[in-house]
Amino acid sequence: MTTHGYLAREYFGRLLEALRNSGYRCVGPQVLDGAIQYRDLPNAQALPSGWRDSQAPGRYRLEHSNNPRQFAWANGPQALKPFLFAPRETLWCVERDARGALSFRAVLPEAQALAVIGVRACDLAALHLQDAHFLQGQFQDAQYAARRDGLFLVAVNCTHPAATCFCVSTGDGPDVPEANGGCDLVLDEVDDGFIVRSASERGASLIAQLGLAPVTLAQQTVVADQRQQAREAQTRMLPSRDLRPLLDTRLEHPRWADVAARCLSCGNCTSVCPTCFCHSDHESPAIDGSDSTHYREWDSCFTQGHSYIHGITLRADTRLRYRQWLTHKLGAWHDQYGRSGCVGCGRCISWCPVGIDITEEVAALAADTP
Amino acid sequence: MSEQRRIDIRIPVLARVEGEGALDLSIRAGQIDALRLEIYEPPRLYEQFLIGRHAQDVIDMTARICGICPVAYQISAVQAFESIYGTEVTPWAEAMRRVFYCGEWLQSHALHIHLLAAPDFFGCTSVVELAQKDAEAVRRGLRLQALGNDLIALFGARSVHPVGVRVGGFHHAPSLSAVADMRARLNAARADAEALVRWTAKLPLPDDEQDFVSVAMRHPDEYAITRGRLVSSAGHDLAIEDYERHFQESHVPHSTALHAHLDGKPYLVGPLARINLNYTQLPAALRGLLGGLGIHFPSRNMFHSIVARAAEVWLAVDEAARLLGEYRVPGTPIGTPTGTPAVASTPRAGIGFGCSEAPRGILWHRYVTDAQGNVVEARIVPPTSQNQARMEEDLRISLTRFGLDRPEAELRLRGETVIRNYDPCISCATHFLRLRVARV
Amino acid sequence: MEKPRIAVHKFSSCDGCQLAFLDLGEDLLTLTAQIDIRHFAEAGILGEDEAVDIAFIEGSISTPADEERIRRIRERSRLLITIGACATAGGLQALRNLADAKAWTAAVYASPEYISSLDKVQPIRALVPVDFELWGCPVNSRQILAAVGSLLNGVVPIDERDKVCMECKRQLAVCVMVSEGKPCMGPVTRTGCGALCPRFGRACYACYGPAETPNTEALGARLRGLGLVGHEIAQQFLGTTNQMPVFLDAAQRWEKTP
Amino acid sequence: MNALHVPAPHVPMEAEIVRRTQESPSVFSLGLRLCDPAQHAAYRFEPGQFNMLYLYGVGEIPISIVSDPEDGDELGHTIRVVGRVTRGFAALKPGDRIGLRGPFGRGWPLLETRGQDLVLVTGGLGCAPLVSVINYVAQRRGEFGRVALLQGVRHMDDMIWRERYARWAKLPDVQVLLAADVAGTGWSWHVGLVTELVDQLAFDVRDARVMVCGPEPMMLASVRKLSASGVADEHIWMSLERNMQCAVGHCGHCQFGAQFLCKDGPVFNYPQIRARLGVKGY
Ligand SMILES: Cc1cc2nc3c(=O)[nH]c(=O)nc-3n(C[C@H](O)[C@H](O)[C@H](O)COP(=O)(O)OP(=O)(O)OC[C@H]3O[C@@H](n4cnc5c(N)ncnc54)[C@H](O)[C@@H]3O)c2cc1C
Ligand code: SF4
Ligand code: SF4
Ligand code: SF4
Repeated sequence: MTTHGYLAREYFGRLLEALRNSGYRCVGPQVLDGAIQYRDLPNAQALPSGWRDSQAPGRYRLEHSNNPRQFAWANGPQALKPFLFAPRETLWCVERDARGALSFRAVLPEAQALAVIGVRACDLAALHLQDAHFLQGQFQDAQYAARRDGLFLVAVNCTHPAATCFCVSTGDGPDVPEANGGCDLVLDEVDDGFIVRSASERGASLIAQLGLAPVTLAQQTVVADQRQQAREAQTRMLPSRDLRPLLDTRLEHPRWADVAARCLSCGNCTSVCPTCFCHSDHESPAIDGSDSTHYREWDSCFTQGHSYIHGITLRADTRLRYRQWLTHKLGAWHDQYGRSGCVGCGRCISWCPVGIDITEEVAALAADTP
Repeated sequence: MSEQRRIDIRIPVLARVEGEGALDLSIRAGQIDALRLEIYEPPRLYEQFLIGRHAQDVIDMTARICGICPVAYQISAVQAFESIYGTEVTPWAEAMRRVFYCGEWLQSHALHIHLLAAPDFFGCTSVVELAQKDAEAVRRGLRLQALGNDLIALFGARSVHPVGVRVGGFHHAPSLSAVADMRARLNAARADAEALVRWTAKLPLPDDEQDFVSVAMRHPDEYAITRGRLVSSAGHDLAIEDYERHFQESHVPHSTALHAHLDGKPYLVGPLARINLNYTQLPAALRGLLGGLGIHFPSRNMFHSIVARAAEVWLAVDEAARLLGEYRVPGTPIGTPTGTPAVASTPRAGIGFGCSEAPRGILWHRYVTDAQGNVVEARIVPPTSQNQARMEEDLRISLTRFGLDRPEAELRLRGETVIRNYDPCISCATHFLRLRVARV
Repeated sequence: MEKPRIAVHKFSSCDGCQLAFLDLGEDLLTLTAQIDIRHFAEAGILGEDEAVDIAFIEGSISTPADEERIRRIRERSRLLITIGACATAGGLQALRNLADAKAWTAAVYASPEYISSLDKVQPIRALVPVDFELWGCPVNSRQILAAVGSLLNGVVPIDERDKVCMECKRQLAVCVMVSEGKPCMGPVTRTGCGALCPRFGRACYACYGPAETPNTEALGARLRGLGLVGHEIAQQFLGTTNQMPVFLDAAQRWEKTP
Repeated sequence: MNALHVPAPHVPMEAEIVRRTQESPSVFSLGLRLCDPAQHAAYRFEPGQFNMLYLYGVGEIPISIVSDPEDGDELGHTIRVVGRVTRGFAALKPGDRIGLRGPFGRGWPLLETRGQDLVLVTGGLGCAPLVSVINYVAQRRGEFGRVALLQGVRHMDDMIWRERYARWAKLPDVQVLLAADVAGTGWSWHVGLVTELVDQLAFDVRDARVMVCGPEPMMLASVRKLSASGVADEHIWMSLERNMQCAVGHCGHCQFGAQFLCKDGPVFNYPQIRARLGVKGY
């Protein structure tokens, strides 16, 4: 069975076709409303050919060139999270009869085989963290599980990290690990096509349908070089993978107040973060009193409601909210899931409307003792 | 009844009208001795606080003058700014504004017919009662109203104070799939629209012919909604810029709204005036439908307003379906960022006018801007203040004809029915008190 | 169970919030089966002085007669709920509070003695106790149904006070401030609308009023970075809820900044 | 611990209110029975665990189970009216139906503490989660050593279950000590803080096992006092309260440092939470 080969760019459609023939709905990156977004992919032409992203704290812009590459960008505001952990979804419904008896009914998303094209290494790392959270504890999240089951992942190694990326320092990118990547196919893009490698059995059987050409030595060199360049291109970093010891001694650091003065407490960072999982439950009763829908939606540790308990808000001000976020993300995650909750994608930096930079905040906290 | 009967009728809160108004009527010796349509909605002085604001603020703020016809305010306002800035919108945007506006006609007319006017003709006080007598008609009305709301939301994200309009076009172009869904609903609604026209034609409407001057916009290519010249049944044919030369507003003491006159006389704006003046531009199918029902326009029966409104519902459904028939998303080949469906413009100093046919009649705006394009002076003339003098005139005539010796309750109801027939929007009416600074 | 008696009252406003009831479509008929409407002038039901369980108030107070009427309504209502920016914050028309209202009125009317108008446009809360406030300009049918749904189930409605940004992201809208540099008010504005403006590619203009913990200083600084001058930033805060102290203060601060 | 099966982790089961008791003007108890008899029979819990109780059309809230785990008749919950949902529950009557998910969380260490002296310290309605322990111990008096019940309230009028305390005080080797910050006539107990009661204990606390429940400042003060009296940190357990939406460890609201209250708690061994306890904002 072929597990490795070259797919010329003009044949990329074959991959989509093979996936569709295997029953997958294909989703891939496209340019929409000024950003790279994952939507249903009608054909390979819809991929963001020639598009680059320029990212900086609080800033994201797309630029176009004649470069034929379709994956020469880093990332957009979201990747996998909304496909698995939906921003808003019904969990159960309850009907009430005339006598007041209640009957509860679980509501599950329709299970469907979804293939996502163009997933990044950081997205995969984040997916593993969300898996650990939603699937591997005492309780499985039924909604997440239903969507996760059919997922087919086509990863593409990053060649052009954004200025906000720091996955090298978190150990999550810019390319998918050779072993245990947690996806089905891994692509390296070269000027005229892709080097395709299968990373799972499903991937291998799919590859067999593509009629791949052998990979040349020259191509291998190009791939190795561009991987190396992508690593070296990153300028941001976190000082260490496990920041627990540092953060534990910084709980009263003045920097928290400093960042709170700049922070809007708007929740953009947690919403775009591929690992953040907080959500809240709500109820929507039908007006005739016959039934009610219980749903959940993304919440954030930056909202007042997040820490509200009858009459007290434990984290009433932004200083405490930002500290909760950072000490959880970079600290408590280690205890909860055996690693940091940050995969270095840099989204919270770019999509923060006021450009607060997690790496800069950590550096400032690390710089001196309180 | 004796000639000496003295009746004082006060209807302190007019029900089923938008806004807060009252009617005062006193009859002495068989004659109306005082009749005052009072508008006591407090003034909101919009024209004053628009000063210093930029175009988008004006578009968003003037919408808040009226929750029922915000689209009209936005379109009249945006046109005025586009004329100042010299912005030529694309044919796409021009057509889509017409569709957007059709949504408002649909919504406002359906609301007025079913919730406000029709209960009168069934002896009901409210739509809730009417629903018990003719549930299907009410459901049909609510469906059409909802369709109108959704059509507005397609271009404006919501139906009350929509957020889609900007100088140069729209902020957002609806997706092909959203338009396809809407088109299907519009086509399906044709049956409702036709049934509605038939239903209004059969209502037991009073037969009350009067002499009045109609004023509306007219456009050579279409039944005028968003653009055209001002014409009247008295022979006027004016550019909108010339409005102020012929139309005057005056302040009457019993009302916080202003009364408008055309060359010193009351006049009518709104659906009946429009259909009277532009009947020949209605689609042949609609004319056939109306003719077959024995209703002929131009009509002097003020109560044919409700039929005119239903006919415009039909027209709005038809026009929106037609214009969305060839819909495309402007300037978005696959793989490019969604372009803003608007042309660029540069704010500058100038004076600009905007006028469009709000559901209740012509809504006229004038703005003067400074070099940054911000407002230095604003004037807005809404339809209801234009109809107010006509309403008082109509009340005098029709109540006298109705018989001033009738029992008070009947007079009261007839008076309210006459007022409601105009679909007065009192919220609109009062927000335009012109600031006349006395200079010493 | 006895149907709750409901009244909808209007003060100075555009009528747009009442439309949240009248625009319910078929739900309007369902709703009228669950409640007993005692006063709703626009819907043709008149009973201004009836005692009710819930009074919904639209509009702001700007005349002595209004003031007297709202007090009467309060006395006859078990719960009083304001709907929309006018009733909860004074509305756009409260911008006149920033000008010399007396001079304006005198200048407007040939016979000012006919006009009785208070010096200031005030939200309902300034005059009588309010049990719950629904924000928005206008409030939408979803909010009304959610509030009525809670009340019918015997509990107070939920106060939605998160920022528009939260909903913007749930709707997967692309941030217009980050991707296009548009001056968005979402980070200080209360959710409830469904993040309509960013979904339509434009900046939020704060029509739902201030959210919890709004950092007007940080947002103002950001708007400045996007090229707005102090006066323009001030205007951003002077929208439909201009009288809310956090916005008013911010406007006054930024007005003084060049 | 935590080997207990949770019959309905995600979707509530229908439960009927079989008993309603008004304990004080703002506190009431509900006895619940699952409507499906098989579900009811299979339901098992440990003292200290909680249920998510669902009020139709309104929402869910976490409420401790206060009845005895062996009581097959009904599941007891004592609720203080503080806000939206609790007020809604207060209006319900026997025969009304609600939803119930649970039981969730880790309860009190009743197996580990068997045979030991117990000091149970409660404050305010914080007593609810510990009442199940008191009931449990009272039913199995022989299985534990000496027992001290320390309960503090802000005002003497907040003291509910006075007759229960009186009843418990009559059990062999059980010492009941009550305190009110503010008291008037008719109060024969201590006036002051509940922590001050530690000095009145009839036995040496050094080897006792301590369970504390109540407002966090009160718990912190009690723990400090008991530590100072020689109780090992490992011998102290306490029940915390945080916002809770899902109860299955997913929604993120109940996190306390690295702990999820709903699955790692709400009862914690003191060393587990020592680092963050009392730090504002956690
Ligand atoms: C493990 C655990 C056990 C509990 N046991 C009991 C008990 O036995 N008896 C008792 O009276 N109370 C108990 N509580 C507290 C009880 O859950 C709250 O008093 C209740 O949630 C308040 O809801 P409310 O709607 O009346 O209050 P509001 O102040 O109106 O709260 C609004 C909303 O906040 C949310 N919320 C979520 N978690 C909490 C929380 N922990 N506290 C407050 N609000 C919350 C809810 O969605 C609630 O509807 C317990 C809490 C926890 C975490
Ligand atoms: S914390 Fe920021 S950089 Fe890290 S994974 Fe989340 S969004 Fe990406
Ligand atoms: S567009 Fe506005 S509302 Fe949306 S995330 Fe950006 S700042 Fe917030
Ligand atoms: S202005 Fe803001 S709050 Fe109002 S509709 Fe737009 S996004 Fe929503």
